[in-house]
Amino acid sequence: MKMHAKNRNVAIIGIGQTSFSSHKEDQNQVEMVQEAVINALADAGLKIGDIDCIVHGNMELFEMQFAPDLWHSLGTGAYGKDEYRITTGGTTGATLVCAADNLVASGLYGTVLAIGMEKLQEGNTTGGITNMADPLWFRNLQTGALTGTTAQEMIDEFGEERAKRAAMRYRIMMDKHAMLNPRAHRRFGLEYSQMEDLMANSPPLVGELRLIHMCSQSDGACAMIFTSEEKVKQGTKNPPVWIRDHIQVHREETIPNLFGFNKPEMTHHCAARTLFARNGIQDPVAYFDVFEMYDPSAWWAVDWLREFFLLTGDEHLRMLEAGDFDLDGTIPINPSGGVIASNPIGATAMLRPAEAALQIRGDAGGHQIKKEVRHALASGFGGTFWTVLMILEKELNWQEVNHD
Amino acid sequence: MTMQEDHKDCFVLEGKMALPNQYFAGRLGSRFLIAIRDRKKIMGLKCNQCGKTFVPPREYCEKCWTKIADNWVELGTEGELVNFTVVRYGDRHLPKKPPYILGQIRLDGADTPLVHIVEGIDPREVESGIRVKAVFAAKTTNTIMDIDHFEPV
Amino acid sequence: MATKRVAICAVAQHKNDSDLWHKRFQGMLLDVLEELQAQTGFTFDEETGVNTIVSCSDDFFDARTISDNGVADVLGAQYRGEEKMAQEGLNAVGYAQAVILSGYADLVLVMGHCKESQSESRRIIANMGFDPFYGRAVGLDNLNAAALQARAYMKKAGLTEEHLAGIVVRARQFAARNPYANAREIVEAGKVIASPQLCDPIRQLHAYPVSDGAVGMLLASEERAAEFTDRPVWIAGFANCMDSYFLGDRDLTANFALKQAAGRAYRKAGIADPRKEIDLVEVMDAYAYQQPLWIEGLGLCGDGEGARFLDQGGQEKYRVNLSGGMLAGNPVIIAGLYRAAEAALQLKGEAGERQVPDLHRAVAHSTTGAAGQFHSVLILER
Amino acid sequence: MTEYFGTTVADIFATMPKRFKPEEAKEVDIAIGYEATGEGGGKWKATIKHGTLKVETVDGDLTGCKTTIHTDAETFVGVTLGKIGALDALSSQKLRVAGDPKFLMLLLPKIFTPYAAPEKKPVAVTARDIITTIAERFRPEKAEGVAMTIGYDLTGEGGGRWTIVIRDGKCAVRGGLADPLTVKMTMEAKTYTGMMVGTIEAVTAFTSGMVKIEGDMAAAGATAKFFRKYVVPGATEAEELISLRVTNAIEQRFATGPVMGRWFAGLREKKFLANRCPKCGRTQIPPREICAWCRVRVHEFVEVGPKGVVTHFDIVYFASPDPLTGAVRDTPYATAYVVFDGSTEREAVTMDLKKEDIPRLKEGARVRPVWAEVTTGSYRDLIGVALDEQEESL
Repeated sequence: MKMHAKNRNVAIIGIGQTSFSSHKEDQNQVEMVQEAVINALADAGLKIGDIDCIVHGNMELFEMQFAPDLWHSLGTGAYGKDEYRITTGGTTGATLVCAADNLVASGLYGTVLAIGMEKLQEGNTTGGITNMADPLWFRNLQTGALTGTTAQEMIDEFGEERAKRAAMRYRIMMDKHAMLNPRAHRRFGLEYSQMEDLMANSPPLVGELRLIHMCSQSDGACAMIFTSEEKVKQGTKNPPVWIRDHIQVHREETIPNLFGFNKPEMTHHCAARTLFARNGIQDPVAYFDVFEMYDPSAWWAVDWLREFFLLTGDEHLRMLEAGDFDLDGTIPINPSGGVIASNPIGATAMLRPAEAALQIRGDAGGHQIKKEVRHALASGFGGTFWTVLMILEKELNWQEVNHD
Repeated sequence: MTMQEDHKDCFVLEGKMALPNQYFAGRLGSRFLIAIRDRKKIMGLKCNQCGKTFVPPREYCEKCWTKIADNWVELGTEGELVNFTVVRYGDRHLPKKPPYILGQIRLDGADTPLVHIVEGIDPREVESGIRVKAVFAAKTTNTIMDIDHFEPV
Repeated sequence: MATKRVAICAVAQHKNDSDLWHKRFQGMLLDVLEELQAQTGFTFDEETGVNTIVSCSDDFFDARTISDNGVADVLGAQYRGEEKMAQEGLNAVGYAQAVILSGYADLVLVMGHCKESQSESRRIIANMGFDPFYGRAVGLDNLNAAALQARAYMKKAGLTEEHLAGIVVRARQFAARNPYANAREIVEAGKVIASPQLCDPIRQLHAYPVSDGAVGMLLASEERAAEFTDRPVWIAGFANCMDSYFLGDRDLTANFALKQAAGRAYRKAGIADPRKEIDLVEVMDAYAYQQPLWIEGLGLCGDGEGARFLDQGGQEKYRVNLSGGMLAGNPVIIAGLYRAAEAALQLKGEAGERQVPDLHRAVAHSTTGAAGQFHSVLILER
Repeated sequence: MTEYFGTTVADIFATMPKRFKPEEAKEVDIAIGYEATGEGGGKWKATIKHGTLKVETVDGDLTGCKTTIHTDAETFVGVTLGKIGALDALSSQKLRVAGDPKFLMLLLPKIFTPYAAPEKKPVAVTARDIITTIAERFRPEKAEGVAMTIGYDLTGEGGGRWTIVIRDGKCAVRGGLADPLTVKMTMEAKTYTGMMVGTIEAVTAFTSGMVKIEGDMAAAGATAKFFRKYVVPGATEAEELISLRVTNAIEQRFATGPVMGRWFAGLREKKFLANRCPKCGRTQIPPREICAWCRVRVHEFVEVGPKGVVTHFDIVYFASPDPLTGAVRDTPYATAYVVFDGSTEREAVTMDLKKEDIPRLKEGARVRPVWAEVTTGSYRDLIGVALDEQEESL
């Protein structure tokens, strides 16, 4: 999939998050959304009147709130403004970033605020996910989106001990990152010394997928503000972070697709291969300084690192084992703690570029990577293995790369 | 698209989409609803910037983008019916059996009319401008229906 | 350098029907997709074909979490980019324009579907669009909210039962010429006035019938449009606008959001005086009273002059809803997308029996939410 | 006992019999062991049998318990009160379940009403304590131009007689009843304290005759606004946060269309009808309108199976309850990904595997369909698949 020259460059100039938690009884949906919007405006040093357009997204059937942007407009600040509501399931948050990028790049809007939210406590998450299945056929067979097939494939490929240790090492690494992020939902204080215990005793869900491996169910919202290069030149409160390119790869629904093992080429690999090729990135591991990956489970995360970085064989396991993905490693993964720590679904995929942008700015606080972050990768995941992948940059220095 | 299709294998599968939910009114909404439930009082929120008093509650005046969450004002439990319709169709989501009057009631002290049900007057005789008062519900639902309906003063 | 203009190259409509019991969404969309491909010969080639699809559907109406997932194959989205406009479909056209202007794509497929007949009641779904404590609890839905607006507006504009009946009678007359319309039977004014009150002052025949349908469009950059059509229709402007959520916060007859949206769209299109520069209008009239109300909002007559607009032949002057409008039946999620499709067909000169001559510029309008909380305006040019 | 979130572990067990719903537990026969470690912890055993409940503390081992729950006391209280997510606690291993964790998630909410922390015991406040704070709670801006004397005759324990004098924007409290009084209110001292701390509704007290008023009735009603609300010293009132539980249900009519309709018609005849892409030859099961890869309409149906091979499988240990019925499948159960004979590579379909066959399930296993007794042309026709013994024995 080719891309033509972007009409104009687009920067992230504001980021606002709520904290993430299993319960927010003291806020209704609007108030939770508004908290993120106000934080983003404060971060950008803007007033609501500076925003030209709002882009909203979440998943209707979790909260069972039809066209929720209409009510949420009280908190998004959409009154009197242009507004779009765009959704793609789990990838929604990342799709909103793509949409905001498109809207600003098009020249139709100057400054756009995107908001992703979910209040999973208000709904039934598993029921909502089961509702994804075809009502004629699969809905009676399916419970949520759990599978142990990836674990089994990794065990088959790398041996039981090594595969299980890899998944648990990733899981504990995520918790260590989450412990540094005060907004994260699940912060357990796990230690690598607990690896054996967790591998044996964490309640099994499906096959070798255990409760400890799975992502959380959270309440929370994330808002981001985007503007054009022309506006950035007039000055921004915080350093701008540039959206260099983004790509979306969807696929048909089948149950094997939902669980990802029906490859010829995994969507993640297709997205990464195409995106890196058209941006002239030969060696993604060397190029990127951080990767915020949508990691719904530790098993999937480990498996997907191979796909996203276009690695082969056990390269990804060797890197994991060598600590390359740690916060002080060569290419840190999810300094925020990732989806395993915090998962307000409609905001989850937006948190990836949001956290990646904070790393580039050097504003991530306790979970800031120590070395300079110039190039960041962020991914979203949803549907039947749908992928969004985007490249964020500290400087506008990729222009010499030939696009078209 | 005039393709003639064979319908012999087509049928309709009866089903249902149903999910349990638990909604939270939030701290502000809870104070508003508890005032109705426990104290039979209807509270509004006033924006000091534009001077308007709003009901139902919201944290911000969206036009001024000013926080009004703590600026409670007690409204009257009476007001003026400023607009109405007569609901004559039946549907599961409706709180009353048709026909009934659904109105917009501007409570004394409020700038924004509240949508609620009006009873105690024949739908053929109702007209805008009449004074109505809140009749509080005997059984609480922790919603705006803790005002059961309004009726002419 | 990215393109400066975006064209609608082709449109395809599925016939609207009150109960497409024999078809599921996939079948409806595939019909639309095949017709678009037949018209234009576009492909999904990675280099030269469609790589981005903007779909439009709704999880509630489809009763499926991620409604676009179930139809990804018939959208052509296999290993391609796809984004779902989870609003009324006219916004999908506006957004698709931005995707092309941004430089990310030079071809975008817009595909919308909705079957109102699948759910037991579209009003129950509308009720779930309100907040749980103040709106849902009191039974608000799109019909009773519209009825509140109708009463206020009829009083302000001097709109009578006869006016409303006239709007419905005319809509059916045009619908009879539109092979894609749902309610195509001619009705007499007397029958409209005698039809039972649903929610005063809205009568049964003032409301659009339950409808199922699907719409597709191919949009292209200025540079590529000629590959797919020799009669492109250009997007001259698009804008939308959000009004306050609570009904009580709004003046239901003031058209705040529509005036804002129309003003911004006109500015983008370089329209100084819409009354002089617009030749055809398709408005989303779910209920008869809305047609003149939205006409006021579009600035084609003054505030409160909707009845006079009707009396003075405004509908014919501005060729309002020659398709029969939403009153002839479109599903709510894509009723505006149908408006855009019909406006585009007229500008292309492909509107069949309902074609009128001498068209240069058309407006397509849509609205979402209770009593028009949100409005969208698309300006198309030949 | 050590309190967590204002509650002790012992409180929770003590209220168990009161919260038990025998009618929901008629079919239940189980002993659940609880071990809460740390301060305020201990061991308990709850035996539920045919609608009866026995709760006891245990000193030694939790033997004879089908399911045991191990946790620290704080987590136990937190999860019970909903302050800590049960899934979070399970994930972090702060809460461990030996046996089937589904009892935590499903059974317990069904047979017990939720634990509610007891109302805080009212702090012992006397009428005198409250009366003496009146002058400092006075709001002169609300009493402009007001001149009145209010007498309180508070009877019973902790009672007494006081007069409040409001004049010239000032307020004073004096012992005894002055004469004349604008209004005199007589009530039990505990009624007065109840009204002031909010446990007795003032309107109720006035209308029910708990308060006797002599003199100016209107003045009695007006006095409240002259004073700020009385706050019990050191009280941190937990504010009630309202929630609304509702099941949102919408009836649906799902159309099969001709393609899925054909599939169901096949099931009625106990046949698997896939459809074959005219371009790539891929067989789709269940069939779809289009081949997503080739983007062409698929017309041709071919019969595949009835036997097939398992390419992957999932053994599920943790079934989520059906959100509406609460019904939960027995675990473990297995979902097999089956490629039917005659299908193209990788065109797997998910099928339930017969429970007894789970121990022998492996990749590459051959399976046969298990049909319902009567097939009607719906998804219910196919119960699942079973290992194919015939081929196993070969």
